[in-house]
Amino acid sequence: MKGKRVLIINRGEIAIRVAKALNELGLVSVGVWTDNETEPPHLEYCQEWVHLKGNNNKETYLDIPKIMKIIEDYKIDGVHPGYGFLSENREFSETLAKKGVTFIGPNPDAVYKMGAKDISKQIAKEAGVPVVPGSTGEVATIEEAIKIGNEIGYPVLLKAVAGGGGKGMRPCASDKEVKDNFAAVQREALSSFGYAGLLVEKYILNPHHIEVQILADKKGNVYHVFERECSVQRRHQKIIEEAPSPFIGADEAVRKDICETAVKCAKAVNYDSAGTVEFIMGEDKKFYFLEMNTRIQVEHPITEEITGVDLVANMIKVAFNEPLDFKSQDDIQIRGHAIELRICAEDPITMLPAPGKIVGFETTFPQGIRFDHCIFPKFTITPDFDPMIGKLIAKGFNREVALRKVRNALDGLIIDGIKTNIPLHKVILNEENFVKGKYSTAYIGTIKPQEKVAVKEDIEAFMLKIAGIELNQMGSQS
Amino acid sequence: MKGKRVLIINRGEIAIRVAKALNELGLVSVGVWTDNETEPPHLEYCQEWVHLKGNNNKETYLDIPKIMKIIEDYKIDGVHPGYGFLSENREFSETLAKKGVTFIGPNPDAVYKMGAKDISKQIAKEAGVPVVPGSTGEVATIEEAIKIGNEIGYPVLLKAVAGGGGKGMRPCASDKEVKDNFAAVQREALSSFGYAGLLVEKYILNPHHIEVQILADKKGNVYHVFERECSVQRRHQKIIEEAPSPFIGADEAVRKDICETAVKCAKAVNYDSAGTVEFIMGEDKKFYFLEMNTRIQVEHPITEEITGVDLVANMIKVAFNEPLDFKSQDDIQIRGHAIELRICAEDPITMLPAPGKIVGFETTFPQGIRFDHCIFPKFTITPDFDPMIGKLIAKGFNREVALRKVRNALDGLIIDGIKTNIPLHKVILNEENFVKGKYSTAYIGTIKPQEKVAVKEDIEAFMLKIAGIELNQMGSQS
Amino acid sequence: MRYYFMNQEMEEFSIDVEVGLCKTFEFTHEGNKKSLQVRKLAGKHFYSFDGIAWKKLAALGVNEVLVSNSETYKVYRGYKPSGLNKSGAGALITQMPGKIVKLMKNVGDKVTKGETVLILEAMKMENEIKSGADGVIKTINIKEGQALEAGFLMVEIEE
Amino acid sequence: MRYYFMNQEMEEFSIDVEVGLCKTFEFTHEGNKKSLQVRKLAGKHFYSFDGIAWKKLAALGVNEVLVSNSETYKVYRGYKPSGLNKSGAGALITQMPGKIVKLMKNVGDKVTKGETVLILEAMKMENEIKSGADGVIKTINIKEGQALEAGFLMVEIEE
Repeated sequence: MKGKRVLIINRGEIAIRVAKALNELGLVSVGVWTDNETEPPHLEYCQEWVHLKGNNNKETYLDIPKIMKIIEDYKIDGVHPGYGFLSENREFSETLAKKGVTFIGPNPDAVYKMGAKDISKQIAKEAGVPVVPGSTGEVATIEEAIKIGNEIGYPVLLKAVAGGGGKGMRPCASDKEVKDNFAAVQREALSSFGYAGLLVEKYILNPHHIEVQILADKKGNVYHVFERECSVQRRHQKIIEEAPSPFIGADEAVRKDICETAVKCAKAVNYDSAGTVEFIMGEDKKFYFLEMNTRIQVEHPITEEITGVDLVANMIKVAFNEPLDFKSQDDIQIRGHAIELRICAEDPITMLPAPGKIVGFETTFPQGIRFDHCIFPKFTITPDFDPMIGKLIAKGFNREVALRKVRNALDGLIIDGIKTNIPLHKVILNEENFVKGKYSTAYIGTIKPQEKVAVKEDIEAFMLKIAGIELNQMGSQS
Repeated sequence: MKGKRVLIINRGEIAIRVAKALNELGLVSVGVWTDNETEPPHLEYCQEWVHLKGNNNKETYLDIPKIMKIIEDYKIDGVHPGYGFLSENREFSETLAKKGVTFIGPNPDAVYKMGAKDISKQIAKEAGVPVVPGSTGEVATIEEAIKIGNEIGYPVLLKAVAGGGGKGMRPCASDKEVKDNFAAVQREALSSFGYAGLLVEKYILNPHHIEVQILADKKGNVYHVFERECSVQRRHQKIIEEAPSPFIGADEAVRKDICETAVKCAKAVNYDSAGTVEFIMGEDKKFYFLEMNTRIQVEHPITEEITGVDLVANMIKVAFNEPLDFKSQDDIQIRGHAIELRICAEDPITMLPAPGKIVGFETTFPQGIRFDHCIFPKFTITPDFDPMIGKLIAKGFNREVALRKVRNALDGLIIDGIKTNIPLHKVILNEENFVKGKYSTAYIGTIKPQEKVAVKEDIEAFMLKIAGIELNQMGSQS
Repeated sequence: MRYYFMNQEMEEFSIDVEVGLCKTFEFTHEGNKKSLQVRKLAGKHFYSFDGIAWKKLAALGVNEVLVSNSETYKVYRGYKPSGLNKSGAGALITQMPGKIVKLMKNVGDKVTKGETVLILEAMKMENEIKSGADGVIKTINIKEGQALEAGFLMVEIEE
Repeated sequence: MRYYFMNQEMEEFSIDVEVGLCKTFEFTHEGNKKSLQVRKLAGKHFYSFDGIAWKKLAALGVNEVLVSNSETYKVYRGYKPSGLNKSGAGALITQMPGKIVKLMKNVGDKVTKGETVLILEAMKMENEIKSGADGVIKTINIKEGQALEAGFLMVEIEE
């Protein structure tokens, strides 16, 4: 494996995470930059830099022929897709396979079967895994979606077949809402994933979003690396994740059941990489298969923190037929508790994206903090990409310690010049229900922590900004 | 405990580590700076800064009346001494006790009993713990030392009663060597610890230095947090530490025995804080009590990494009568492996201190690295203090992974302008015996990795330094 | 030196600052005075209001837009920009750069408060831009597919 | 611009550098040419010899003493300092700042190679400074208790 040249077709913090693992394993990390990214921070960790010409994602991170050309020109042996973009694109993984280039991810068949939500649901059903009622295949027309809505009963969720990460998905409570939203979700699906196909499924109220990390090799060994609780969401996108799940808590029977069910799902598609099986869990702790993400996930660090398993390094190793770090399921144990906050360039009250230019960045963290990010002073967050700019991760001996650490870390995180959701996180981390670990995906909608974000800052805050500007005027020798 | 004002009577990386824990726990961290430290990096993490006037350690970090004055003036509730300086000074902890100021460390009686090596040995013996043969009390004269040398047989070790950290200790193989070294060790003892008293003990050949971390509260609960292997030493000072010990390896019976013996030692002095019981272990895995360090140790991070226990935060909590994070010995388990490299301002071949001014500092680390340090560009390392400027710590799922990570981290650590032992660490990390985990305290002396350090750099290295200087000439806008 | 801060609603206030020796800052705001010290340590800046308690300060790279939780402020150092008027609930202004996906209304159309006027795509999300008041569309300065910077007046509604 | 490097043994070599547009550096050393590119990214500098593979470069704050593993070099930018002579094994020079604890010899004393001439305390360690050659003490420029900078000629021994 050593010396293999691996192209990272991604950007931001995940490109940094992947490059770190490649470098550490003795491979050559090759990063790309596009015309939209004049100072891409992810190249800091890439050993080689290649220009991926183009102005938008379709011309760059989603352009398979252009990427194949780079692979040929730069003698690339393998590709890591990160998350989003081409990470779950069957065509891409098949094209690579044909050229004999290693795709750092599962086999194309697993990408295909799990990537398309209609097929994945069918496979889960056949493997004896409970699924949420809904369309078994793709829904082509508004009429068909309305028909299914009436069959399974409203509310239903309209969602992109190719999607994930909360994009291209909307809940609809009536025939009218399906009609109003269908085209918009199709458009979002097309612009985000390059494919407009949609699914319809039952929208379960107040559920927990709990997912299980899978790590499998090419010899048929499939392991789980325990679960993550991802129920703090806004716009169906996760903003806070925890591992282990406070909802499952000390109920080891449920933990064993959901983790083993996830392994069953992965085995059903001969899964052979890192992946995540997502479930919806009701208040009765019954869970239903939602989908399998056949890629490394944004929130993978909390699993790494509580188990000590380096998911990204192991994902790369198995892709090149190297053995995993462990030999049995029992080698993997949970120790401690981890919490991740997604730091996004967005308004903390409206929770809408707020691109801009970072003018100041400082951190003062306690011990036990991991900050996976791509922030630096003068970094410009453009509207072209996801507003997530960093992940603040705390590991503690238990949940109380992890909470204490992440609160203190948040107080020491200064990002100046743009709006961020840091003030929202501060409210949530001190909110009674969250502190107790009692929350479902309805949390943001019902508790409304955003309403407790202070709008106006103390006049002292403005004085500090003035001092910062004056210092900058004095020059670097000050 | 919240809101208590704690003075940190220390500097460098340990002052940073302590301040981080205080801040996280909601206490007020008060740091000091002396006339010798114009830009002390440890203040970055201190909430309040106090001037401790004076030019040398006797006038500052060792000056009890001056420190007591600050405690009064700044309404200090507690003191954290770090390691070295007044961390194991009975007079200091008793003075604080009299004034009702919390000493973040053990009770004065335990400091006294374990701090003086002659008494500690006697206590260990009485508790049924095997000890290395030697003088039972302080040795006042050269004649007395020679007499004991002949009784227990050469080689013997001359060492400071008040010492630790390898300072004030020398092996002697004959009457003549005792005679030649006695005065010098006394001088070193006096200048480093403020007390010239010496001990004589049997010098065991090729031993392992293995120590056990203790964490105890004020209610009589004493726990061990497993062992550390500290056998890679030069001049009787540790430079690489590992946890768990590769020498004990999978021999759980020995691990249990040494850890429980350490608890026995701690209980014998009613220990009530974080501390370390040091043992010498022979090739037969028999171990002898060496001493107990009644303070937080330089190498505490590797224990934190493999157990998830925040030693510094827990040490502070118990000092203020708060409960520990765990309730039973079984709550503490080893997960993974950690390695620490001490980064010192010293010549990598002669291993002698090399103070100077840092002119460039950059890091490119893989995931899983913790760098506890006080380095910044333009930082001047003065001859007044210990040459250790940082601790590079890697955590991995197993020893192989930790080694891989720390090697890669070392490649990404640039410290320019001074000599450091980084090139020596690079040799050791790739040396066959070390890679296999087969080494004793004789390692540096017999394997001599320092002889494999390349003296001359490639001419390209000089070109890079020129480019660095030219960039600096171009100014900050470049 | 006088600093002017102006938020999105064009509300404005000012703070005076005098920079003294050794990085001492004297502020005056609405007649109240406050002083601040700054020190550089280990390559970073720290500030203190009392000379004892210190906190890290971000040296700001530019003096364009500063943000306070959910409000964005433009900062003007030493001058007050002219031609900035208050704009009310009837002015639909881009809060971030984006692209017009769909325009639902024409000039002269009646709108009610909360009614969607257009859809703006920004950062891969479709955002419904709603009228802030009951009224009639007075001017439309955009067309579908158009890319816009932040602060662009897209639609004016007459209340 | 010519750079001179000089190590502790006063061995010297030089490298010529020409700085071009866009941070391109052209080096000449003993007739061999090599070029280097530098780019700034995310606030850090990176260098490349081929324009494809890039590594982080520390921008150096001063141009005093540079170090290459176990050798210390003084750097002179654009000029060659005069009056620097080679010194041999008989010159005991401080390698680091320190204080004289004990002086064992007087002028005229015979010393053998490896014999301790004085004890120097630096960074809390006592270091025995030994003669690098057989010979006779020619000059002593220090006394006990004296504090010294690095590079100070303490004792000269005539071989």
